[in-house]
Amino acid sequence: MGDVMTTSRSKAPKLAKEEQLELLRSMLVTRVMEERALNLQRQGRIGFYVPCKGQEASHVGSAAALEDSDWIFPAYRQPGILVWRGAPMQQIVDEWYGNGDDVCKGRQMPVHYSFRQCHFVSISSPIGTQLTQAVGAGMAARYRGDDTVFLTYCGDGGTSENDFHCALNFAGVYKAPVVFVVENNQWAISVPLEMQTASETMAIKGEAYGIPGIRVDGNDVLAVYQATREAVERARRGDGPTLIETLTYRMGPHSSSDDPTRYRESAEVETWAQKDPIERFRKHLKAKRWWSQELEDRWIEEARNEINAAVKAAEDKQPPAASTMFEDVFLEMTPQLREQYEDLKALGDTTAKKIGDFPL
Amino acid sequence: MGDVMTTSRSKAPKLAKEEQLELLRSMLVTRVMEERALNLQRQGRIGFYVPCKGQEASHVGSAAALEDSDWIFPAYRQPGILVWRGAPMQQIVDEWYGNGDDVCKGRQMPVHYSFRQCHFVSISSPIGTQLTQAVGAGMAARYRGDDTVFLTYCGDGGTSENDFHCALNFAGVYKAPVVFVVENNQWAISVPLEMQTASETMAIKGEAYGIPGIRVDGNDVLAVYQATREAVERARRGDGPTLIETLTYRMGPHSSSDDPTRYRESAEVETWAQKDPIERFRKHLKAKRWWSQELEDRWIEEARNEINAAVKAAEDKQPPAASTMFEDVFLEMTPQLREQYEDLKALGDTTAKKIGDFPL
Amino acid sequence: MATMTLLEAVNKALDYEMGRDDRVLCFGEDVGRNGGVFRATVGLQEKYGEQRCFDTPLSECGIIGTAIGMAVYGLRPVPEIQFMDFIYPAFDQIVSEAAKMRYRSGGEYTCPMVIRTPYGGGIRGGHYHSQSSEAYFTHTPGLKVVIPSTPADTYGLLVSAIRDEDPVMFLEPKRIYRTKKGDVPEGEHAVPLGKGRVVREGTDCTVVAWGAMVDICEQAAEELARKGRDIEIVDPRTLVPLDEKVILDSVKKTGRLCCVYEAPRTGGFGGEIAAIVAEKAVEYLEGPITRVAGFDVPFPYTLEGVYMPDVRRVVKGVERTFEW
Amino acid sequence: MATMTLLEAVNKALDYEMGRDDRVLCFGEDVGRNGGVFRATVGLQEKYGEQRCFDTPLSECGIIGTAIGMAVYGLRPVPEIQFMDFIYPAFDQIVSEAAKMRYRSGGEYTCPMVIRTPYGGGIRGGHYHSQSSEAYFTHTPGLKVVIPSTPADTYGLLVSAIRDEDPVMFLEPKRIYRTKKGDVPEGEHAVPLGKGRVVREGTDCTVVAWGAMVDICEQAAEELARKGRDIEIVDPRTLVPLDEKVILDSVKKTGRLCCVYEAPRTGGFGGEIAAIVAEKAVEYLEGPITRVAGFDVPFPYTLEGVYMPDVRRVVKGVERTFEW
Ligand SMILES: Cc1ncc(C[n+]2csc(CCOP(=O)(O)OP(=O)(O)O)c2C)c(N)n1
Ligand SMILES: Cc1ncc(C[n+]2csc(CCOP(=O)(O)OP(=O)(O)O)c2C)c(N)n1
Ligand SMILES: [Mg+2]
Ligand SMILES: [Mg+2]
Repeated sequence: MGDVMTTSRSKAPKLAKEEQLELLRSMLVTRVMEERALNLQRQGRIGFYVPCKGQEASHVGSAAALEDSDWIFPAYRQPGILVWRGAPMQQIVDEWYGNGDDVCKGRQMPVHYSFRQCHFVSISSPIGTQLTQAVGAGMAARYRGDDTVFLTYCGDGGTSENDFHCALNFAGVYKAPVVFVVENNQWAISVPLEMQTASETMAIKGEAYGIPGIRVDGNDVLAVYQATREAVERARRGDGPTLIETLTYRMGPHSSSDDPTRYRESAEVETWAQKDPIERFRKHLKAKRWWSQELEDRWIEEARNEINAAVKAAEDKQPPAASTMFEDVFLEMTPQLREQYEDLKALGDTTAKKIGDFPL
Repeated sequence: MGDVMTTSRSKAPKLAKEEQLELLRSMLVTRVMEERALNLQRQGRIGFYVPCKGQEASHVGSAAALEDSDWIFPAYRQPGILVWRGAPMQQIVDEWYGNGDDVCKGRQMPVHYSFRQCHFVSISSPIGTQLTQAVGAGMAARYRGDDTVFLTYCGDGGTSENDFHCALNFAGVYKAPVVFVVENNQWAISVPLEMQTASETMAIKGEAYGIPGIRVDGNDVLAVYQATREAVERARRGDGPTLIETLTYRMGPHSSSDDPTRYRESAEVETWAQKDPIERFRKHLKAKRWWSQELEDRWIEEARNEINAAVKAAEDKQPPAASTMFEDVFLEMTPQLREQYEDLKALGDTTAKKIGDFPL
Repeated sequence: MATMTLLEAVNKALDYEMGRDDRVLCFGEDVGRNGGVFRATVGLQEKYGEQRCFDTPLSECGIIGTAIGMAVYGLRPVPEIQFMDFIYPAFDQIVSEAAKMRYRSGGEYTCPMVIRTPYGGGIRGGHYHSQSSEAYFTHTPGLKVVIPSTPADTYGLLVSAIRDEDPVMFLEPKRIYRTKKGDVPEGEHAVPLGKGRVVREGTDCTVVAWGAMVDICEQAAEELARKGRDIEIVDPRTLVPLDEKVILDSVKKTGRLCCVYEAPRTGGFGGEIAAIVAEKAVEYLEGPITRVAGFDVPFPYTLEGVYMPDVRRVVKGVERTFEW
Repeated sequence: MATMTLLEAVNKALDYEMGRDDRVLCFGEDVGRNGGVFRATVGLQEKYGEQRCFDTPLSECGIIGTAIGMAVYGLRPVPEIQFMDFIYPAFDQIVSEAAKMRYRSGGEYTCPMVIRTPYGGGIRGGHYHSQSSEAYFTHTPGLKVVIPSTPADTYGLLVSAIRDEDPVMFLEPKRIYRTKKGDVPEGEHAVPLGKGRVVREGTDCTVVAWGAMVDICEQAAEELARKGRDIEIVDPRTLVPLDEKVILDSVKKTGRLCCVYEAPRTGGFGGEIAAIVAEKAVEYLEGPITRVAGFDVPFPYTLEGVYMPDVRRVVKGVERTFEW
């Protein structure tokens, strides 16, 4: 239980060159997206963003172990999964802006994506709720006879929530085809790991539910891939759930509203900077002679252009119409909602006005 | 972790003759109380009762390991603790009847006791909530510099609730002076242990929180005493919480409203009947030549008389006055409550009327 | 037509829907082997197997959280919460997740499920086996709230709730589970959500009540009739979406309104009905809008009979609508 | 007297009470080292140490459950819930335990604690950083519910809440945390719970509002004054126990009532106030009781400005009280 899986220790995964390069590309594009988004946020052009710098390997590597037909119940810090699964950049950016073309119709804060075409389930803010839902979906799939596997995420802080407990307990009892990934990035906003739990590791928590727990170097994309791959196969075989702890670090602030210098030492950040997952994977690909500067430059160039074009388009779009505020509460508007919508229209102009700004 | 503490395996506890006899007496009186109460319930003279037959050693033995100044946050199936701590029989019986002399003023169902003079905290129905409260009380005592220890109980089913998770997690993080006793009686109403969790044991759940977990034969009162004693000393020393799983069995129905023949085999019940904790402890005391039939008969005789007298008195008492319904919501009645009380009085007669009957 | 209790109607409706739609699953604490502590699911595990009717660990959060996942995946879960008083550990999953899934995902993911739970007093259950907390849910956009008062409505409303595309709280008045008997159409019988029912026609005062309070109000109406007061009783049946029209039409006719509910008076749904009428039909009022409700105290044990609205209090509440 | 923001008033009141009573503890997620995500507890850990102001694991159930245990043992915990939207995992501990502890134990055990939490919209927080769920708690006997609208009231009400012998929900209007400035008496300054405040005197229509809505209503009153309508604004300050008298006296004077609140319209506390007036002062009404509230939808992000009651909607709501 104590030891941590790394590529060296884990059976080297049988990933073809193309797939390994695609892993790197997804991590790079995720970082390019993040730089641009934080920039837009500072300029007040979007309201909020949640960076994942340093954690790209942890979620891209684990999601890569799935088949396209498998589902993901994410938290809010796994944007690389959308890149890996090929979500259209325009839809991602429209969500940041919450404009009329946003899949979620501008109803949620930035980064609370929903992408059905990627089997990527709607993100909510309350910590941990997705874990239990993933277990229910897994139970449903088994009932249906589908061999779908469900991958769900939470952070180290998330392990303290009610849902972590009932999700793992139900998963164990019903042998649900679920893989739980705890991205242990050492911090829950300003609360350090040692204030979060007294358990030796996050992986060991699986024992409380009869679920195997595995610790993996979360900055080693191939190790994460390998560990998740084995868990996914076990789940698909009907052998039940696995808990995977990815050891990683949140390099940036908790969100665009957070200032980590208030609560953590820069020395700690610098140590982890040495373990940057992209750096590390690039080294590995160089050694294999699969990587070239030109290739990487082209990827980044393409990504920048794609994002810039998406941003430009997103900013020209209209906000959602007032009518969308009353739709999708239920399949059909109730008489009360229709009446409230009529009252609103009677006031005349109903275009979006900006009120405050988000502090966190 | 796998092995179970029994008297043989555990260092034989240094309990004097008088204390050991008092343990037996408490268990016997608890059972006498139960027989009478179930009888009264069948006759419709009290509304409800929760038997603990078979589990007397588990809770009497653990509570006996405390100092009188230590606190208990109980569940609803540990009446023997009140006997051990010398709660007045009349107050116990008045609670069954919910009459005007009931400490709780007839506000809660039978067996939801509150006995401040015994440091026995008010029982509520929602499973598990007491666990987290015990941790908070423990944190408060440490802040105060008191060396009080807090003993709290739940059942095997209770380990699945939200509060079990946050209680143990907080206890581990803050090293709270709390001893958690999970009375594993194999059933949660009709739900068997294997449907409750996939974990090997209940004790192993402690590892998820960095808390030592111990399994003890819950029908061996001295083993339970010894295990708890060590945990209590550790807590008092400031070395933090312990999780104790007592392996026992619910010999009777879940409550006076339950019919276990619907969901479990009588064979199982008979096997456990062989392990009756009172039988077993009596044998031990016999071997020590401390026990005599006369002594036991006298205890039972005294208990019967005391209970009969208490029942007779309780049945002659008035129900609580209507005014008590509006008191203790807050320290002082709000204007709204005063007005509602006035409206009620304006109707004239406001003595208690019986409406329905409790199904569970 | 068959005569059955309200409890049997729950069981029959579950049986009927499980029979016609294999996406329907029932589960919860003691729901499988034991058939539910109130016996609402008795026989379903034998008939449909452990895959479709089963027991769960003791965790409301787990029961509702997994049900949401099943609904998102495409099933029609019908979880049971053993007593409404024990629904709170699942409150976050209900209000933050089930209620908002369709909205926040722009309709990409939906949550068609029915949360069944016995509610209300009258069984000597004290604090934690008696609560009527419908108002927590009627104030939560994205949830429908249904409360039947007869066996026929129980069957027809539960069938509609299970077929609904959105999450429905189905609250069963346990006090009349076994005492309330009535005819129920066999097989296909659906009562649409959002349509109230005039239980009794009258001209002098409108009484709005649901669940176990409807019977109390009918008895009160009899007594008031003897006193020369002709009472109209309206049972909304679904609190969300509410049939405002049946209530407003009645008040416009009678000019008076008394709302009766078991929950604590302050913040109870009867107050919402009073507010709707005070906004939309105030000019028709010929007296104060009165409320007969539980008191603002935790639900008591011995004094249950004093706490709960009874005929005497309803009569008084109606008479007060005639006093300026 | 010192001029400060509403947020600073929270901090000052905590500091003052911690200084005078060592039973007072503050804790919650990011409350210690970081001083709270809104900075409400900044400086308190440095001043009073990690024993009295500290961080907790990410569990609202744990935060409130342990706070109850502390209160039962004799302390005066003041836990913070980071956003009111995240209070639901603790809902069971609040409604089943804190609210009922005194009652169910016949007064043997009590639960003096203050649950502080920022609530309300206006900060572009979307579904889960904007909710106003006060109505869930006003409907729960055993809880007091306090909502300040000025720095002075914030300080004085928080001081009283901490000294109260029963559990108090202290809801802080985060929208005006930093924008609302005002004079606050230094040191000892307590505003009693249960006393409302007439914010502005007027003769034509009564507007009842709390929290961040009070400012909106004052602006609306200015605009209505220009239209020749003289508005009286009442801020109850504590919703439980409610100062009915200040509201009824005002309505009896003006003959009209408009209730303004951010929460979803259906089941919001403004409906309770309408119901109280419709029962106790209906004969004084010269028009319908109107409500200006959030819509019955989850709190939106982009359309927040359209969702929230604004001056224009309040003006309209008041004008409708003049239309039969
Ligand atoms: C139930 C709930 N409580 C509090 C919050 C506020 N909050 C948002 S993120 C966060 C910290 C999460 O830490 P962790 O689980 O480690 O994930 P990370 O952000 O580090 O990826 C908190 C407290 C929330 N969103 N939901
Ligand atoms: C939150 C909650 N959910 C459900 C119930 C109903 N209930 C009462 S006791 C019980 C079973 C408890 O089993 P266990 O924890 O093993 O304790 P035991 O009764 O066996 O001593 C249930 C489901 C409850 N009281 N509280
Ligand atoms: Mg983290
Ligand atoms: Mg048990």
